[in-house]
Amino acid sequence: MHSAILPILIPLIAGILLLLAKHFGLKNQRILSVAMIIILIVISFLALPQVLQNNPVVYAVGGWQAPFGIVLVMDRLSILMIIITSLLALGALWYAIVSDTDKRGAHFHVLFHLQLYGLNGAFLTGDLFNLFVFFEILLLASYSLLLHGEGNGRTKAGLHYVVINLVGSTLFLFAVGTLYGILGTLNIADLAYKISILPSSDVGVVAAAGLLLLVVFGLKAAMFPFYLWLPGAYSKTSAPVAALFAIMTKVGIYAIIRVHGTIFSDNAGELANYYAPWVLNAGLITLIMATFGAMSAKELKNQIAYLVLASVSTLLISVGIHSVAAMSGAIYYMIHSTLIAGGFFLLSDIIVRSRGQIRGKLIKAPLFNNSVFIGSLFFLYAIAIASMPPLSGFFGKLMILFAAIDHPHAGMVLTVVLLSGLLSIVTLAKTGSQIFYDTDNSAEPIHAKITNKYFPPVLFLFIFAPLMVIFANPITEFTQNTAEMIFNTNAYIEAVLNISTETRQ
Amino acid sequence: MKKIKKILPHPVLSIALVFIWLLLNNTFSAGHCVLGIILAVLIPRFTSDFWPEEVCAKQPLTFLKFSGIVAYDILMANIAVSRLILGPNKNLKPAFFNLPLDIEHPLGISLLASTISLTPGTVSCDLSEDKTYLIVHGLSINNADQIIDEIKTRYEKPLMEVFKPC
Amino acid sequence: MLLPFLGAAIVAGVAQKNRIASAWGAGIVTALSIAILTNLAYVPFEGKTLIHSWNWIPSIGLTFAFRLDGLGLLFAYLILIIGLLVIVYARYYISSRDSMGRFYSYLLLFMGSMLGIVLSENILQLAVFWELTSLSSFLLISYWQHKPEGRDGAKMALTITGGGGLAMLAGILLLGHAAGSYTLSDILTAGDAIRSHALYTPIILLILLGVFTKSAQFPFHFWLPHAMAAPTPVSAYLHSATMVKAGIFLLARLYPALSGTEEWIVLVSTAGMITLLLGAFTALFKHDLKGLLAYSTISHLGLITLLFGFSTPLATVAAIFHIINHATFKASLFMVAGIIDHETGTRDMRRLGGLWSFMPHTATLAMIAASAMAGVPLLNGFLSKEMFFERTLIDETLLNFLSPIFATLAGAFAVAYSIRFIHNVFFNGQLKNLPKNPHEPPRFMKIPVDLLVVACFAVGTLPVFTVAPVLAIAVTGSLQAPLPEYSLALWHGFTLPLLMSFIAFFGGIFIYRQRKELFARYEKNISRIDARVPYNTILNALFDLADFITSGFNKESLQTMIAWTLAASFLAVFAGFSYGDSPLFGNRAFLSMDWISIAVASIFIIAIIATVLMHKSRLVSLISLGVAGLIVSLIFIKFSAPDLALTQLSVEVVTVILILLALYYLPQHTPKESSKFRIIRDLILSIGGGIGVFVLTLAVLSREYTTIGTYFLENALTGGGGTNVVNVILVDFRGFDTLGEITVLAIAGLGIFAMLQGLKLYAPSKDIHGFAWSADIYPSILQTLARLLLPLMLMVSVYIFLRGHNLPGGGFIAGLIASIALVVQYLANGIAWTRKRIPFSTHNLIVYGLLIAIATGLVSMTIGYPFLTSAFTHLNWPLIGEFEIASAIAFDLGVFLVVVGTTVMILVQLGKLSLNSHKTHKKKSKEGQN
Amino acid sequence: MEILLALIIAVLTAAGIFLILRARTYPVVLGLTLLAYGVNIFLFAMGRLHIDKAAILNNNAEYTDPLPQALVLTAIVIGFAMTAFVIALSLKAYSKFGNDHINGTPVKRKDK
Amino acid sequence: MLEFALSVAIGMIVVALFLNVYRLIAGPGMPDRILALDTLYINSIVLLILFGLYLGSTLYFEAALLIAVMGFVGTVALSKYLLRGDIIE
Amino acid sequence: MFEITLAILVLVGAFFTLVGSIGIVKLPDFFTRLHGPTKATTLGAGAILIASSIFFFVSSGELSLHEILITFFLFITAPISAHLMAKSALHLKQKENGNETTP
Ligand code: NA
Ligand code: NA
Repeated sequence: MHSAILPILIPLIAGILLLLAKHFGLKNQRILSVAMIIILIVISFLALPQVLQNNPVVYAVGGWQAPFGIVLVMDRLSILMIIITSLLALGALWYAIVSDTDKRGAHFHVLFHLQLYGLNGAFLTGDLFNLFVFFEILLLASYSLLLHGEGNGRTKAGLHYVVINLVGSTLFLFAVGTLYGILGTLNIADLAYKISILPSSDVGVVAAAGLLLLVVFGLKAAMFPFYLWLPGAYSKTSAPVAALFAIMTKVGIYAIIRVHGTIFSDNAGELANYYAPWVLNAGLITLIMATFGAMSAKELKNQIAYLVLASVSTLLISVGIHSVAAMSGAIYYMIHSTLIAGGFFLLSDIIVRSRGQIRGKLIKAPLFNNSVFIGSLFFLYAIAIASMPPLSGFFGKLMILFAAIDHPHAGMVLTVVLLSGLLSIVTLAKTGSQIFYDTDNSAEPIHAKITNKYFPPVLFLFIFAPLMVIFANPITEFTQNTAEMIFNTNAYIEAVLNISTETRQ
Repeated sequence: MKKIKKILPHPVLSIALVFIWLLLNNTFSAGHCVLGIILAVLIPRFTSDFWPEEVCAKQPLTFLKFSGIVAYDILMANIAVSRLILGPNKNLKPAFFNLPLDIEHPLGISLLASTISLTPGTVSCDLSEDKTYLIVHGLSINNADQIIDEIKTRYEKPLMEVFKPC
Repeated sequence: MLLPFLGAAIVAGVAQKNRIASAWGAGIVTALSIAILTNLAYVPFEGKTLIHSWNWIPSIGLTFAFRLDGLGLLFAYLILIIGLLVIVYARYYISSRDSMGRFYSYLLLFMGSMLGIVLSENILQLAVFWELTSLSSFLLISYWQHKPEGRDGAKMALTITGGGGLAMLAGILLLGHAAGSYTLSDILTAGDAIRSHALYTPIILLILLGVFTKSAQFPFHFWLPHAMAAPTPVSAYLHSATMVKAGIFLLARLYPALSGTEEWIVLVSTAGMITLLLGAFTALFKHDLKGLLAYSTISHLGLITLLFGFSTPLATVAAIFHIINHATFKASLFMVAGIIDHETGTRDMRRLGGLWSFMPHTATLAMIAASAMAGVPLLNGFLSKEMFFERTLIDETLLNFLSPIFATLAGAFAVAYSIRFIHNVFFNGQLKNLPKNPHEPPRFMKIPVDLLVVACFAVGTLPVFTVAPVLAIAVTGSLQAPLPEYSLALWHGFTLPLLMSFIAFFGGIFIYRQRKELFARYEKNISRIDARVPYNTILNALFDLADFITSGFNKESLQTMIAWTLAASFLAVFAGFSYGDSPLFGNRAFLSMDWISIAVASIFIIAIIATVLMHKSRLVSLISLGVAGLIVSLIFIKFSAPDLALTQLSVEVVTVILILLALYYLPQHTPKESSKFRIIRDLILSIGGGIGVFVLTLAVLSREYTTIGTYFLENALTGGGGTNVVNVILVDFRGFDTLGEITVLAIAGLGIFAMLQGLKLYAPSKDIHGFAWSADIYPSILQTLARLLLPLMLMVSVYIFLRGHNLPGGGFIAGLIASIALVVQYLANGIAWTRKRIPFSTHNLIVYGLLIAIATGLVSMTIGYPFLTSAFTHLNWPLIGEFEIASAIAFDLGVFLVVVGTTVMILVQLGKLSLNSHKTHKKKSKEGQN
Repeated sequence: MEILLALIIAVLTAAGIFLILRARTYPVVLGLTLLAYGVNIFLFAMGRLHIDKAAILNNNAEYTDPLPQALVLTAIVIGFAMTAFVIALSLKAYSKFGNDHINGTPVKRKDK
Repeated sequence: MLEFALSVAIGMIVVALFLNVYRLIAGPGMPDRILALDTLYINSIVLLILFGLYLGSTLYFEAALLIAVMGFVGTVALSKYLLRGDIIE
Repeated sequence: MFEITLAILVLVGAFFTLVGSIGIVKLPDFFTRLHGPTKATTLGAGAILIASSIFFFVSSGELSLHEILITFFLFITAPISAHLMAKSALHLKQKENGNETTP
């Protein structure tokens, strides 16, 4: 009965318990922290059958029915996002523990769980203002996590990230306010309904608010020209945080799918899908810029950050193509790119630690321990993130490209996506050979203390890439159905607005 | 006695708080009286650490009389100051002077300083480090000594009577 | 087919323990695959096609499907058999310094990918394996990681073939789209539909891009010679039978679907012809044995491509026949080159010579294989070359009469470089300062070559008994049509093709004799032309462009980020208004303006402008910000929002205190550093933003709306038990927001705590003017008042808290008032003194506040209601009278505690900084003092 | 009156934007505060302007729309948390960079 | 009658507000500005009370009280800043 | 009668309040400016608050005592803020005069 709120409450309670457990010792905190994530994963998977059977599950917080109270809407998409998030979180947390990152500042575990609270809330809420609140939660937690530990670069990146996001929050409020001022409601389903009967005299204002909202979500999703915060933030923070951040941009994408997809659906009259071309074009430009960014990167983590950006832009493009097939591909690709990006950041941390003073700089460095194994991992991650076969990214991209063929801009999409893929692989080949092949054999080899316990989280996050290929059939069936559901906004609206009132005392 | 001290560290304060509670709620209803009393007991207990030294207000009547004088002086002061403000600036004779203190109780000093600020043409500006004199600024000072005398007899004396060391 | 992949993993595992085991493992896996294949081979021979298919990604028509027909069988055999030979050969070739396990697992990976290509029934799946070959070949080519040329060659191969592969992927996507299916069986029968489809031209262009890059056709041929940096077994494998043949395979595979059009003929045959000539010509001039072989390979690939370009069934026969032959003789020649390299330490023909006396066995093998390559009768090369010549004669394409001439010329060069290979290495001259003393290699290194050479000979002499059946089914597989009539006889009589062979043979000898002069001319004129130069130029230019664009756009400057974001927002609003043709403003009546409001508004605007204009003098702008904050709350009061006003007031003061705390450490003035351009840009952005917001505000306010707000007014009392509707919304209707909001506060507190931990700042001991601070740390009069103020303000706080549900107030405002009461204590008495007297830790306050707030929600869950469902009741106590108890009050208490905890925690955390800092006065900044 | 309020919001926004585009942390903090004022008033105004119609239930016939007020309250609190965070962060940055430039590196002015 | 008096009074307070803002901007010293801000707070209380009288509404009281409290705290903090720089130490 | 009393109280209050603000503009230096707000404005505010108290008592028949509290609060805090401002001004002034001893 409460399955829709549990993914929000569990991390919140986890955060508070961890705050209580401040004096219980690091070991106990770690156990509690991991246990809570595992509970979250289990709970999310347990909710899955319910969602599959009864889609979407609507939960009226406080018993106040939509559109008046805040409702949570758990559908295929949101539960999927939660599952991805919690799996990613497990990998990131695992690495944070084995690498002792959690020791390097106060409240790591608390902030980590509160970040999940914000993320899961953002995925589940059916209310636009509540989405704002959860955005703020996840952002503030991410600000703190971003700054966790030391480093000048980190502070600068953090400052930029914080301020630009505060600007984003301001824009969010302007947009929400405008929508409320015209439509008089905050519930996403209700907004969609109100827009479907919008008098034509109000179209312009609503369109303006919608595009402003797109700027906000675009900022989160690191869409051009708002992505400038991303390379710094992702590359300068600690590895587990960067890994967890792999989901942050997806929140922006999710919000576009959820909010714009619902309220500016086919039913929106003059404004039906009007946002899609903007997303598509911005996505294409972002992809170009991301590819160039990765090519010009002089540092490993920076390069990976740009590659993450490239995967985000691929998602934007597929959202912009705006078809069931493209959406299905996008969802598949989202699972892939999130987990792989997360794992890649962890791996890059191992590489950076292994290379001693040289760290992530893409220059000649002495040989280091275990370089063959690390190199193999790098190769696997590289082909995963560059969306080469036989790993899941390729198939996600394939689905997107397949969907793109019917789009008027198919040529453009195919050209940009494929060229970017090629340049990514060229760049990664260059990087890989710089790090693992072109070693300075005259210098004393580096013996960094990378023990075997560093690798399981990296492998854990990687394993999904082949698994998703092997189980592509059921997974794509799921994504296909999810995509169909996303485009069937009427079902969503009916489910949300017709909730029974029996829960009220 | 000690028990009372523990329950009501500052009885006067508690009474004042009950009164303030009723003022805040704009009512003298029974319910609020009870609530007010509860708060008036709880809050001073909670904050007693912040006010460690005892306050022995000995002569409530003297204090009332003092208050009356001050109220009257405030009114007069305002008329005088208004005239000075609105009049030409050349009528002003601003100056600082030091007011030696005999009173030692901190609350007394504060009250004296406040009184000086609220009454004719003077503002207390600083308390010397050893708390032996106040630096006072006057708006129109012809004879500092005369003003000092007036302050000492009119305000400091009654205050010293009220705030004696316990 | 999956066996090699599995094998790769096993081999990688085994290799950790035993080098030899990995070779055995790879060999056994391959042999096993051959056995399985042979077991299934009856199907194609019966003229049938074996198809196995599983669903994979049905939504895009991707099935996991395999197809075994003649063509596939032929290629599979080539891949596996030559693979097995290479495995045996490599066992002795790979030195003990290199990891054998790695080598074999890469090799098996590659083998599997190749098999995947040739056995795919689904073209998307084919593309998957196609890219896999690019990737695994990258690993193989760069196997010797320490060699820069290996790395570069591998990268180049990957770039070209991978890129081509991606183009081909696009082509395949379009092809399936045009054919309506991604299944080969469907596509191969839909040739007419495809050829007449509007997308045919892009399809063929993209697919040929894949083919040409993979098969090293001009102008993409240049990667192949550089890939020779790979270990020789790799070259033997990749460049004889497999990698490069993948492109050819695709031509054969898609022949029924794509061929026959003018585009096909022009593109394929032109590329083939140029490649044929260029390869043959260049091969002669390469001093590196493997370089020679590489260009020879290019040339032969051109030949095969040209044959496919002819687009006739008989040409296809010739092409597929030559595929087989080339695979055998080229693999053996590469192995020979490897043996020579292995034994002498060099592959430079200028340093080699006279090896006959050292390794006659190897030399014999080389001579036979090279003869096959040159097209000497009785060897397999001769047969297919004859067929080729024959085809060129009846060529009806554009090249027409030129093709036999070019073909003969290429043949002559082939003869010449074959002679050079033999003569230069085994006979002519002496060895020159070689690193090693050459002798015959281990027996098992020669056995693969033996076998291949025997095959050359067998096919060359007895084609009908050896290759004919396989060739027949392969051709059928490719054509998807009945076999054309052809003859594999050795002797067709004195025909024109034979004459061409004759001319080529003697022409070749002639050319070789003229080599000295030719070499000189080549060195002088042509050798400088290196396709790598434009390749590198383009690639470097791309990387430079990337650098230029990235560093141009991403200056890591916050201002730039903000400027872009704001400009985009402005554009968004502007573009939004242009949708539909709705009017900018509605016609809702406005409230009338009164002069007091105008006056207060103008004061407000003055204060704001002052804040901006005087922002360089920081304290001054802070003070004018204070005015702005005050007037904001006056606005709230004026327009019926008392709760907002109270909140705004309290937040304002706390903010000012926070800023003051920070300002102590920061410079007191902002330096002038914006350029004129910056200022103008910023002014445009600000004024633009202002106008945008102005329009947006009025656009909304001039319109009527219906709102869900009325619901709250109607239900606040009955459903939420309070008359202050705003507060009921906060703690009940939208309590979930509030829970989030206090969590934000808590996170801010914790985050700031974590951030400032151990932070050291220079605490200025003097003020702006360079004078010492006042010595009176805690002004006594303030201390006295603060004592009075604390109970008073707490009283006010309780008052505001309790009335919140019904009148303006509530937990948040009450919390702020209580915090400010405590902050006054800190201001008056300092941290140490105050800290001692506060009986709780801020940390716990936050925890318990959150717990209380959540608990009220959880309680409702335990009794079967949704989270945060509220309940309230009216109690009637004697003396006190009736009063209300609502669960929402408990929630509000949680809010109160979190607010107090967080606010005090933040302020104290900032205040405490000076404790760290006073101790460590020394270091810090040039700018710090200012 | 609406025009006056729109003007106020516009001025706040413009001033806020100008300040957040400055190169030092301190004006950026001020700018964010002004922007927050602006957007809070904006959000509040979306419930339209009403005088003497506070949403305190008594026997009045008309009340203002209470929802935007509740939203603004939440926004104010969140804004406060964010401001506090930025202030602390600006101190951290100052300590790390040794100056208060927003990008960590003060640029020398060329034109003077 | 009362209404007229209130209008006049409000007018006077508005003039007072302008005067405060003048001093706040003109300075010259920081104490002048703090004084101006402090006075502005108190004048706002007066304005608010007058407005409440004008509308006959009691809802302005808490705001007035809070302005008084916050104005005081703000002034104390700013003054202490001038004195010590470090306001919480 | 009641109205007239109120009107006078309101006007007197406003007058004093205004005088305080005139003072801070007109008077020559900080210390003289300080006198206006400390006394006149405080008193003016007090007068108006009392007017309000009377008004609501008379118009609604219920006691309105909030205003007394504010007045009380203003009267205790105004001199303290004045003291602190003066103290800081004095502190700054001494420095400007090169740390000479007090007046
Ligand atoms: Na030679
Ligand atoms: Na401090």
